[in-house]
Amino acid sequence: MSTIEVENLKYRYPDTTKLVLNDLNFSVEKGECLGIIGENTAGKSTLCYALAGLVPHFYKGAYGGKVTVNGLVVRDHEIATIVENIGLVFENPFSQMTGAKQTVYEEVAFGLENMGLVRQEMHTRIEKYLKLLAVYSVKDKNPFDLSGGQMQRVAIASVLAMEPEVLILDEPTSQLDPQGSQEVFEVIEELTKGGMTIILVEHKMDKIAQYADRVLLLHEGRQVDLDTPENIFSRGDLTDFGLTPPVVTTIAKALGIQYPGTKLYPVTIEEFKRLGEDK
Amino acid sequence: MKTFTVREVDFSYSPIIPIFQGLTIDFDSRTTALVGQNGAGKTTLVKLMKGLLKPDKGELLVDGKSISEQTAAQLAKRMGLVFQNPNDQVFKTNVLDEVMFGPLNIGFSKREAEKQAMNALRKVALESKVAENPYDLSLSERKLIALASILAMDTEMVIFDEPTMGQDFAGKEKIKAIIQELKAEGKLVICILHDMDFAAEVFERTIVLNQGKVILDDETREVFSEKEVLEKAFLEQPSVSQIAHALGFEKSFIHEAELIQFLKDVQRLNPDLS
Amino acid sequence: MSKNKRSMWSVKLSTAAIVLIPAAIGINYLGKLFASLLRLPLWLDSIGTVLASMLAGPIIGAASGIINNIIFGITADPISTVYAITSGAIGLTVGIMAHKGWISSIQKAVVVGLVTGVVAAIVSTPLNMIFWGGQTGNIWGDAFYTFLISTNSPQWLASFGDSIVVDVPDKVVTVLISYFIFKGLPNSLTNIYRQDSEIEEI
Amino acid sequence: MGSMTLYVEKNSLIHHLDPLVKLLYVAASIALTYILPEPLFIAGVLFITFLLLVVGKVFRNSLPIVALSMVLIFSLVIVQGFFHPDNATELFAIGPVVFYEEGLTVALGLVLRVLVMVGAFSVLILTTRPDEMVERLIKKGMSPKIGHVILSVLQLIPQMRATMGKITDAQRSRGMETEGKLLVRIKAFFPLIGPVVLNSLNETKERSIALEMRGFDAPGKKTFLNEEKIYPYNKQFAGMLVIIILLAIVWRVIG
Repeated sequence: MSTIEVENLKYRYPDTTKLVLNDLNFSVEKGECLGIIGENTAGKSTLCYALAGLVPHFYKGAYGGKVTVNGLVVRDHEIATIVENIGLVFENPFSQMTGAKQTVYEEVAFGLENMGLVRQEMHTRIEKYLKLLAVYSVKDKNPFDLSGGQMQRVAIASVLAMEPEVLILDEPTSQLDPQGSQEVFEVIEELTKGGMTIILVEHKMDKIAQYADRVLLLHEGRQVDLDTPENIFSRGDLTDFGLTPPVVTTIAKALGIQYPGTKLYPVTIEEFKRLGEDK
Repeated sequence: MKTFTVREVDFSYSPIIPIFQGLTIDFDSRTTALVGQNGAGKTTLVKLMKGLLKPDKGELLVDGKSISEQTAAQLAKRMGLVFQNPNDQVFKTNVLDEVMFGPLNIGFSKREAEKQAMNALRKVALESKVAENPYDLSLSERKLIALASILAMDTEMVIFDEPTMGQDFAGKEKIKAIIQELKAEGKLVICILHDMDFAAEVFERTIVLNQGKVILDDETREVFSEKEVLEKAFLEQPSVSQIAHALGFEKSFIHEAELIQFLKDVQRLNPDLS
Repeated sequence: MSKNKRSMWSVKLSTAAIVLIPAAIGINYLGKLFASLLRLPLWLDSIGTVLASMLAGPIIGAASGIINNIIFGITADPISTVYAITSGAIGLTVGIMAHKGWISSIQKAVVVGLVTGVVAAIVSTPLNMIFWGGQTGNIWGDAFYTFLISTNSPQWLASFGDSIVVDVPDKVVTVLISYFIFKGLPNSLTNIYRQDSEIEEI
Repeated sequence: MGSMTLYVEKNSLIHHLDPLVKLLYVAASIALTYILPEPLFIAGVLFITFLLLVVGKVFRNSLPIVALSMVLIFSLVIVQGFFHPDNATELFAIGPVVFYEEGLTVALGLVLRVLVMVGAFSVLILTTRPDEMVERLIKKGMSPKIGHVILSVLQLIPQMRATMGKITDAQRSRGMETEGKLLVRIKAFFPLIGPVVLNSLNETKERSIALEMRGFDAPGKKTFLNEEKIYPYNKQFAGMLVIIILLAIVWRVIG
């Protein structure tokens, strides 16, 4: 069984008439990084909510189909149960701080206290994840005194400390400056290498190309395509969905640099170089 | 020709830490990108220019005339400033009223204000959302609403603070078109940016601020070829330049098309080498 | 609110409703701050409480009011703790009236404001009698108190008058401001505080 | 950006006391001023309260808090002195209005009581970290959610104060005046308060999501990161306060 299974998922927000998610079907394997791309109205965030159980438990509305995370049917369990299997980090680091804790260390503890972990286990996990996210040095600071990038890494640490199977990152760098984004992407790279199952929603296509094993292309709530980054970014109709491929792919298209025997273009600089040299 | 001069300006929030000491910049009709790391003083500079802060020393001049006697509200007629966070200004219950707020404040009649507002909304392609509640829109749309609410005031100068943050491809294209249109109308356009690709693609001139000092100020192309100086200010080159470097070329590029042309030329000249 | 079928006294508090309380208290604080910054002749320090009541009902409204005063008691002004009960009553009153459909028009909102002002005065009067012999420490109110006492009114009546002149105008304006804000809130926001909605199957 | 608190970090006996004991002291000292309402006795309670402030090394910090109630205090003295119904013995007169001894006595009692209240609260709030107090209360059975609300307000307000400046800047940039006639200032109220209100309400949505994702609504029993502090002579202090109250009541009944 796959870690995430989505079958015929449909959803509409309360008091609205349009389906935001319209018949989605896909699965995510353990250790895989799935990229989700699409315009601002494509339904990317709503899909993240549906995976984490916020839809339909926090946002009610109309719901159809089935989402299974780590064997749990999301519809049938409370959010508090689901979050032990799947964690969500979103764009605004500021509103992800609980606002009730005085230090970064205590901030990370918040979720663990709610889970009812024993004290020793809490300390072990907090230390581990603060170090993993490279925010151990600021552990005694007030979370709101951190830079955006640091705050976002604390948000990720807080969610990871609950040790979920899957981590959803919904545009984790869109509110950050270049340095903060860089810091967060370094962490994402670590996590993908470490075999974490990750769902990454991102506007920066070069990052999707770099980290995603497969890419889900959404448009107006519908699943347009689900394939490897090379296949997705080699599509000729991306602009119809309000998207552009990574800059390297655009250049490769212009120069006719392709994988031999296919219609596929490279999506990373390394591949571009390799194919260019072969040619 | 519109000009804005910052002359010998000193400014500090607290006496111990000066932000600017003798800062001098001449903004002219070229569209200008203002880049620099967080804390370099970009936002402080535009607040000074907008009269929201007063310099400790030095002068700010529009077309050679000092603005020191005018309040921010009075300056609003001449200079628009689009803040980074739309949530700090949106308060009306529908998009149209929100965009009309500025024009009405600076003395437009109701009819003119509405016309201006509709025009501005068309530019950000949100004219279909006039009746919606701004808070029913996404953050990136709300950002465009805030942008339109300044455009509608039809000022001689427009300053943008991080307009592209959180925008998708379509949003960035709209902002690009707006900047070019403002330029064509003869307006002074200044833009704070973190997005080097956008700066390289859209702006004629780029100024790099670092710790309150101008360390680079030139045509955009020249500025982005200064790899070492940029690195010192913790800035990156645009991604086309980075790709060129990764491919082993030293030359700097600011447009995709340039790099493609360059690579095509290389292919043609050395068919076996590339 | 008319769509709201759940009992307004439902005790299970959703996370959204709980998070609303600090926001309400912050709004109270900023209302007061802006009012003094702009030198307006009113307190306007219960806009948040009133909004919370309109959005999430009397329980959350009352909780916002009570916690508001306790927090200001322990961080700024101990005397405000005494009026926690008054703030709670304001939250309850607005919450109940809103639930009964009294915020469907401006005219009705004015009535809500008047009732809230009177309730606030009724609740404050015994507190003022117990703690400071009937006065409030508000210059206009105390001047009126003095006037009533000097015309030989009983102390409780003078004290009630003291509160009324302060509370009624303030609460009418507060409820009106909150009413305009509430009416302008997007649906996507107001419905997260409602707990009645069921998941519809499609 | 700090937290909104008047807590003063010092090393004193009072700082090490159980917050609940201090809370009990607030209740007890106020109750005493009602059980035994003679001004001399209230002055005694006030003296002890001031003593605690001195021992806690926070006496100076309590003065601004006391100053906040000055308007009320002046108003009490003036109104009661001139107009209390029992007034009979003239002390002095300013033109036609006479200031009486009875009113002054009543006012003195009230003023002392206000001072005891403010002073006792000052002991609590100047020497107790809010999160320590909240955690103690939660362990004594207060809902953790209420605790969360209290602590988050303390952080939220300084943030909102910071946003206030940004909003004022943004609206002034759009040509809005904040100075001038009353009407101009009234008109400025909505554009200023509007964004904060809408924002903070809108933020409740994101923050609820963040809290849900951290198991805020988990049904199981919650644990605590911080170990329970051991407070010296906790029971003794609490017992002493209860005994004092009981003695006062007995005194009142037989006396």
